[in-house]
Amino acid sequence: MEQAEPGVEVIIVTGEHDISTAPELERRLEAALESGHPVVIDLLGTTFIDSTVLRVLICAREEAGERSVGFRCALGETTGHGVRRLLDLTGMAGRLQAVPTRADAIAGAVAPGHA
Amino acid sequence: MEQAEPGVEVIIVTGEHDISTAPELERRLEAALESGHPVVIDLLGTTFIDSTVLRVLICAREEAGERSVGFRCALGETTGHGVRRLLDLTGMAGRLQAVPTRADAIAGAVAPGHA
Amino acid sequence: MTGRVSDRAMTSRSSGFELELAAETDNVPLVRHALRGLLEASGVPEERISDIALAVTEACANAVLHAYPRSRGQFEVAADLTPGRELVVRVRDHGSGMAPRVDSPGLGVGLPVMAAIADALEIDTPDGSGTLVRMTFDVAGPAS
Amino acid sequence: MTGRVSDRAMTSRSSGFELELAAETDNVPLVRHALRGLLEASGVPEERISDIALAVTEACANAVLHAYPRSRGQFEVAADLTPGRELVVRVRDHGSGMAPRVDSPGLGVGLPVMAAIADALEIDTPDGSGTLVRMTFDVAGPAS
Ligand SMILES: Nc1ncnc2c1ncn2[C@@H]1O[C@H](COP(=O)(O)OP(=O)(O)O)[C@@H](O)[C@H]1O
Ligand SMILES: Nc1ncnc2c1ncn2[C@@H]1O[C@H](COP(=O)(O)OP(=O)(O)O)[C@@H](O)[C@H]1O
Repeated sequence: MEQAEPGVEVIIVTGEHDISTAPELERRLEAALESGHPVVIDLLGTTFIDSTVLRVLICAREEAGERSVGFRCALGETTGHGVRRLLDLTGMAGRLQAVPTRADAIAGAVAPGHA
Repeated sequence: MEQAEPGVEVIIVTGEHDISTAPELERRLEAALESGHPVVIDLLGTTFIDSTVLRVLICAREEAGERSVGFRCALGETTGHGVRRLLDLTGMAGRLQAVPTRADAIAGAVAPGHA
Repeated sequence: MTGRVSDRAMTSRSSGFELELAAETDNVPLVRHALRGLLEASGVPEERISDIALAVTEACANAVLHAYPRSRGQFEVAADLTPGRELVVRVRDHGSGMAPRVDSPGLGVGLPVMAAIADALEIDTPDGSGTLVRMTFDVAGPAS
Repeated sequence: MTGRVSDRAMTSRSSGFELELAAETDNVPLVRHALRGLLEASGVPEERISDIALAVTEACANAVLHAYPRSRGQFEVAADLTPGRELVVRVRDHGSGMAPRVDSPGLGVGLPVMAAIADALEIDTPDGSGTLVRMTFDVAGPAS
């Protein structure tokens, strides 16, 4: 997980994540949401998530909505099958405001009226 | 389900309840909560509930808390094993503000500071 | 809450029953009553009957609530009480197959309640469609 | 996130493995990696591996999250890949037994995800304590 964009909190989640790393991701997302900046979660290099990680993502999305903070996830062809599968099974891709590239995600998160 | 106490909404739930009757119970409870009066759910003659009914009871309890409306359930020896069992399995008896008689429930629901 | 006799076919056997029902909430208590009849006639203790009724009710509620989100359908319940005092209940629908829902209208305790009460719970998708929930209950032993 | 080598004993067999692990979150990815190794070595398609990894991760997460609410404990995972290309994974804990929780810290989709991915899911309480989750996966067929 890293961050690299002024005025936007971009959290890049790479590799596998599950119950063992979900708490760390949750702290990162909480800190990002508290900054007040729009938040982007880049899942383009994520290979696997379990339901505890999905829960963290959904909560972040809801929290962003409540705070009227811009929020997007980037989810594309490079995102692992293990991520897609869980989102498809649970019908959650839509609820995560997913767009296919990091640039789209940043543009969507900073655009006014898209909080 | 019936009601019979001035200034308190007493909802007496008798017999078996499940997904087929939960919506009716939910409507009764919503109407009772909207009256603004303290609400008592009498489960002394309830022989069976499933998790959809438990959900309705838990939601009513939470709604009462949010509205600062007095709330109690009466749950005693005459309550069926089928009710107890679900409450015990889910550890929910405590969350329902359960007391052993209808009189206790009414007294608890109307007492100030017990909303 | 009207009876739907035309929606169901009931076949009694010496130690069990089979029901075929419309996936509607009003049919859930019918299953429970058939089950209760079977177990009472076989002398199963009341508390164990009530536990089993809870597990089976939860399985039927799932078939009604989750299996057919966009259509009407049927579900089947078969109960077999073996001479060895083992009860096997199968609840079968021909719906979507197990579909996890983050926003389930339910309390989310149905499957764990079934697993906690049944001595064994099996879930699969026979012939590639819908869901079969199979629960085995020891009805000779204590209510656990 | 430190490795806990001393907490586990690993026994490789030609077509499977057995792990005995402390019920701690850091051990969940270890199970997934062992499983992935087994399935990759056997030529199972990547997408099917990833599905199976999800179902097994959910079962392990439950053992870690729910089985021992008030104590520490162990869980065991056994995987067997038969020549007929059927994978059986057993996740066993010695905890509370299936305990429904209205206020689970989880998303509540673990059991349905397991049931949706596995060709069969069985849950029981062998020897009267803890939980055994047994999942059967057809690894020859499509990722379903
Ligand atoms: N027969 C079924 N068909 C499709 N999905 C099901 C079925 N039974 C259960 N499910 C799925 O499994 C989830 C968990 O079921 P359960 O533990 O009974 O909780 P609840 O029904 O209260 O949500 C349901 O929310 C649903 O997504
Ligand atoms: N190994 C276990 N031991 C005790 N209880 C369990 C176990 N696995 C699952 N449960 C119970 O079953 C419930 C449903 O599990 P699951 O569908 O995985 O959802 P979640 O774990 O997200 O709550 C859990 O909340 C818990 O109450």
